[in-house]
Amino acid sequence: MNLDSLYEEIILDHYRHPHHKGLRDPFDAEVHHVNPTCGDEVTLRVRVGGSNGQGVIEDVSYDTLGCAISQASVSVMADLVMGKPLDEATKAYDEFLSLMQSKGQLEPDEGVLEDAVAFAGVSKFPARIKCALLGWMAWKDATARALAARETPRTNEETA
Amino acid sequence: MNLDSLYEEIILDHYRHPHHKGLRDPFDAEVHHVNPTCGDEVTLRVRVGGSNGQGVIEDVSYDTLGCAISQASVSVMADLVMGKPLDEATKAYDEFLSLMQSKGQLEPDEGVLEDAVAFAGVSKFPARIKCALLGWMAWKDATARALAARETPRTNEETA
Amino acid sequence: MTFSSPLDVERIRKDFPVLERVLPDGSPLVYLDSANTSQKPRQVIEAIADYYGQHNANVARAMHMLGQESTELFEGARDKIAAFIGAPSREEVVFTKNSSEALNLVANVLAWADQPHGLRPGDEVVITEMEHHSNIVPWQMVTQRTGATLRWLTVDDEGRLDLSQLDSIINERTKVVSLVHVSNALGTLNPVELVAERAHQVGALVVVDASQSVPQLPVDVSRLGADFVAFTGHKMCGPTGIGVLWGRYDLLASLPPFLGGGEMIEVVEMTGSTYAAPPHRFEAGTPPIAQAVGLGAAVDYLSAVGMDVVAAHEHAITAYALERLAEVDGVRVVGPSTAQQRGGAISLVVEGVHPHDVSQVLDSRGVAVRAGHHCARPVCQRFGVAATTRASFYLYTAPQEVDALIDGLHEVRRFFGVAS
Amino acid sequence: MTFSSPLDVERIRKDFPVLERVLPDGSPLVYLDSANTSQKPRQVIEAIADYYGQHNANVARAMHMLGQESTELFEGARDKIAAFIGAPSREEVVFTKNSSEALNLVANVLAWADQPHGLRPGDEVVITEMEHHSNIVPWQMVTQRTGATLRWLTVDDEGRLDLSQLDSIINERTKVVSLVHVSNALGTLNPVELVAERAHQVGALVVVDASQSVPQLPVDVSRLGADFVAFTGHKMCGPTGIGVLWGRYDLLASLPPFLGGGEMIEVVEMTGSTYAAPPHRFEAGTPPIAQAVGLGAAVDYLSAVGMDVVAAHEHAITAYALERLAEVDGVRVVGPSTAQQRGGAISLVVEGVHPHDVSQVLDSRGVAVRAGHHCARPVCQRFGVAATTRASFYLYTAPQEVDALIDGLHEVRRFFGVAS
Ligand SMILES: Cc1ncc(COP(=O)(O)O)c(C=O)c1O
Ligand SMILES: Cc1ncc(COP(=O)(O)O)c(C=O)c1O
Repeated sequence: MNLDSLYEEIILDHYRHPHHKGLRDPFDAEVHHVNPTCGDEVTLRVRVGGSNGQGVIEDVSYDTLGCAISQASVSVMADLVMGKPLDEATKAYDEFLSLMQSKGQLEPDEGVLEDAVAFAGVSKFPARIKCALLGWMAWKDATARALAARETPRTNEETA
Repeated sequence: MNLDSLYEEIILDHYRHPHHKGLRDPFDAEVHHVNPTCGDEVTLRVRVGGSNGQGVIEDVSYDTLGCAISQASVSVMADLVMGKPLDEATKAYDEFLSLMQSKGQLEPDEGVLEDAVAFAGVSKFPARIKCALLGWMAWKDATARALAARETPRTNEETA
Repeated sequence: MTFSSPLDVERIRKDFPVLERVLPDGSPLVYLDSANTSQKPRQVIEAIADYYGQHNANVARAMHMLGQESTELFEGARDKIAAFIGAPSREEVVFTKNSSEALNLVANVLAWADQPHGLRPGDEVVITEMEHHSNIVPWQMVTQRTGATLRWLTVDDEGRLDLSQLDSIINERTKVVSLVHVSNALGTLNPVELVAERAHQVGALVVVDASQSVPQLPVDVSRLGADFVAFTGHKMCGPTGIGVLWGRYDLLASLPPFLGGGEMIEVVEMTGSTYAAPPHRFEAGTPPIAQAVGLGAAVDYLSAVGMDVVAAHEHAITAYALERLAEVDGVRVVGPSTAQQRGGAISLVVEGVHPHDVSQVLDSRGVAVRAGHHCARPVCQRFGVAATTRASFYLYTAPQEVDALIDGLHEVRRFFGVAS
Repeated sequence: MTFSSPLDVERIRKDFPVLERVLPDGSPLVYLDSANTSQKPRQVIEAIADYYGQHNANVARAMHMLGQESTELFEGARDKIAAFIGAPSREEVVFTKNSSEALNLVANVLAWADQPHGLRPGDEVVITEMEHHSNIVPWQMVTQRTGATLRWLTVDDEGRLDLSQLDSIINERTKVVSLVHVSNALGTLNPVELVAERAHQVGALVVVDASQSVPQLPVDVSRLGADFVAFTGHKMCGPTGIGVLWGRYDLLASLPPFLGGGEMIEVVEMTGSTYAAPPHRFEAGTPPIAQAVGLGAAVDYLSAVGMDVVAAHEHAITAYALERLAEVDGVRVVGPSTAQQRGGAISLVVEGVHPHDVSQVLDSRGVAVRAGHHCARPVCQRFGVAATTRASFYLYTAPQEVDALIDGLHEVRRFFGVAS
């Protein structure tokens, strides 16, 4: 298989110079996800702000152990969702998920996905899809937990 | 496969008119053997007489549930071993066992096996060997138990 | 006697190489032992050879070209099987080595499970008297180990479940009801939906042994009322070495694993491990990859014929055989005597001749049937016989083969001198 | 660099159809993932196709022509495998679905066994830090269930067992010692005889995971000092869906069954059952018949080549690969760095590049290796890596394929900009 269709320049850039890496305070939820087949791991924190009607992803920070695809993917994802209203971020997540499941058949929406369109080629490498999704899945999970925590009164030190 | 090489006339005769059938007293040991693949069963009793130096098979009686081969085989076996010294009976057992394992390659010793030579053909039908052996195995087991019981003083009602 | 089937049997038979076998004397093979194991069409044999010869690699773990191909073939087979049985999700299809393992898997994980499903002293497990040993012994073993009690529904003289006891045998102590869909020994098709309804009323789980029904009938797991369904590849034109356990996803996800090892884990540390989600949680070690591919080809084959057509053929040939058997004096069918609510296995007794001897005479004429208790000794005992002779059919069975059976039975009676 | 092997690799390669595969760009497939699963020779593929196409029937239960043929083929395969591993008796060879099931079988029956072998609270089970998950997780599960304690021997920096702890870790509380013969992750060949001697001193049973060694080395179970030996068909030129558990007969005969069902019973009544003698006691349900036939053909194939020749070739190619790897800057071997006391799996780390990315670049050049923790996460952790890239060899591996790996590793470093 053609390597360049997988390792796009943008991906290699994010891999070599990841954005927003390193765990930061404050945060509302932290998750740890593992890819059992290969042992790749991500720890990811999310801070959700905004009014009750519309949440905003205020911060995403993370630590990873993984391949170029998984590292670049989480970096691109953080760029994309940070500062976005929750519904837009979720839309990007959905779009990315569809892209990954498309077996190379979907023309990605650059307006929604920005740099993440570079991952279109990954969908042709079934074994690597999980790598690209690892960070996104962690973000989805962490955000769901953060929102759930907002429903219940904040009492732990995370909010200090 | 040729039916007649399996169902020799002698076998069919013993099957239709089994010898020594029906459980009898007195006996020294009784065993119950089952062929798990097909459900065939035999209950067999042995009475061993003779002096300590040389046992004699005084009686063999049995009840069976089974196919023509297994029924004829136990009938022929009872004919053969009854009244025989233990070592001759055991020799017949060994000879019969070899015959069954011979895949049709052994010329049976009629002097030792008498009517049981008719089972030579069975050895070419692997699925039926167990049928032919069921009664013999039960006899071997029962005799071993009877001999073991002779070593220990007889106290049970069997000897009454 | 007339025979009419929607299936072009002669065309189907050309797909099965073994049906070209002849006896040493030149007479054709008449294979009437399909309930024991089915024959395999060329399409399945070739799919397996093609897998080994062109795509073989381990799955899931390998990210190279062959590894991707084999993973796609293997997981693609799971999709096919999920579709074949109407599974709401592919994740509900667990590959095992055969039906027996599938049933043992359920029995063991229920023994180990937390509440509400775990088996505890005082709990009851209900089976039936017509179960295959593979749906008896595992439950004997786990009830013994857990202190639960094993109970069973009995069988009437026609070989049907005695449902008058349904509400007493299945009661509030019942945790599991496990029953066969189509009996391999009697042919009976059981009213699973009805039994399942009662079981669910009292909160029991329902396990269906569909080893004989999935090969013969269109089976839709989402309508059967079962929580678990077990079946086996080799009886449905597929390879040996593979079985399937279908289970409701939420249930599978709530249960502990069965075997431990590669592929069923999430994170392994020396001090403890966490487990993958279903179905992988229940698939320890290298799975039956080539066998899944072969089973996928088998369901493609059966689907192309149409399972409704297979069932109609099976029904027609069974009805024909039952009618023709009624002609033979001294032959008694053990099990339902008509083709209604019935699968295509017919157990019979030739008065005065032991089943071994019956099958030996038939075999000498090329007619292959099974003699014995068919791994269902209790139901044989129920009918007062140690063994029976069983003829069983499949989509490749031609009516002339039933005729050969009938001729053979006449010869059996002549040979053993029981003909009048 | 010189390479010399007693084996005519080019002739061997002609037997393996998949080795003729080429990439879309026309470059040849370089399959270096044999520790994951081996490729299959034509002889094995054809034996399976011939079984299904000409002899297929269920075994043991059927007394017709096909049933006799298939039973002879199946039990004949058991004879071949018993001879291949030097088993004192064919009854000691139990067919399972893979190595993982074989290991789970032992772990579970020991948990259920009466004394002296049954696992009880306070008992200890000893494994090693370099085990495959399939020899870790089953023991975690049964020690948890029985209240026994799991302990392990650790691994030194060269990837060898630390034997200084042998006498303290294996002590009078130890009931079972289970260890790998040849590690799939490190390649280490363990001194099984020595560990077994200590285990037997304290009365513990010895289980050997020979999944990697039986394919590579002449293994004689009667000399290994083991009580049980597990291995798997698909890694030794055989089919998927079959594994083998060898066990000492007296021991097998004293242990309770694992799975319940058809073929493993003596007499089944609704109220309780008795069980068949080994090996059948441990083989519930329809066994992997075609797979046993295929595995029989595989051991015929390996025996014809000669296992000493296979081992010598494996040694030569491993030595050659280790020497050539030493040429590549920034590549570190995890595990023994020489070919002494070593099997043919080499785990390596390319500094600065994740194993996934290494294997992806290699795959783009047709070189198939495995990246990950190789189902041996604890030993990866021991070496401070989440994963490695592993190249592994077999009798069909040619030295030019090692050269292709080396060229590929240079390209990996160039592509990810870590070459100096
Ligand atoms: C050392 C070792 N043990 C056990 C196994 C498990 O074998 P299987 O996956 O065939 O059960 C493997 C292979 O994956 C192995 O390499
Ligand atoms: C009704 C029924 N249940 C279970 C089984 C067991 O299937 P397997 O032997 O493939 O495990 C069979 C077939 O032997 C069967 O007919």
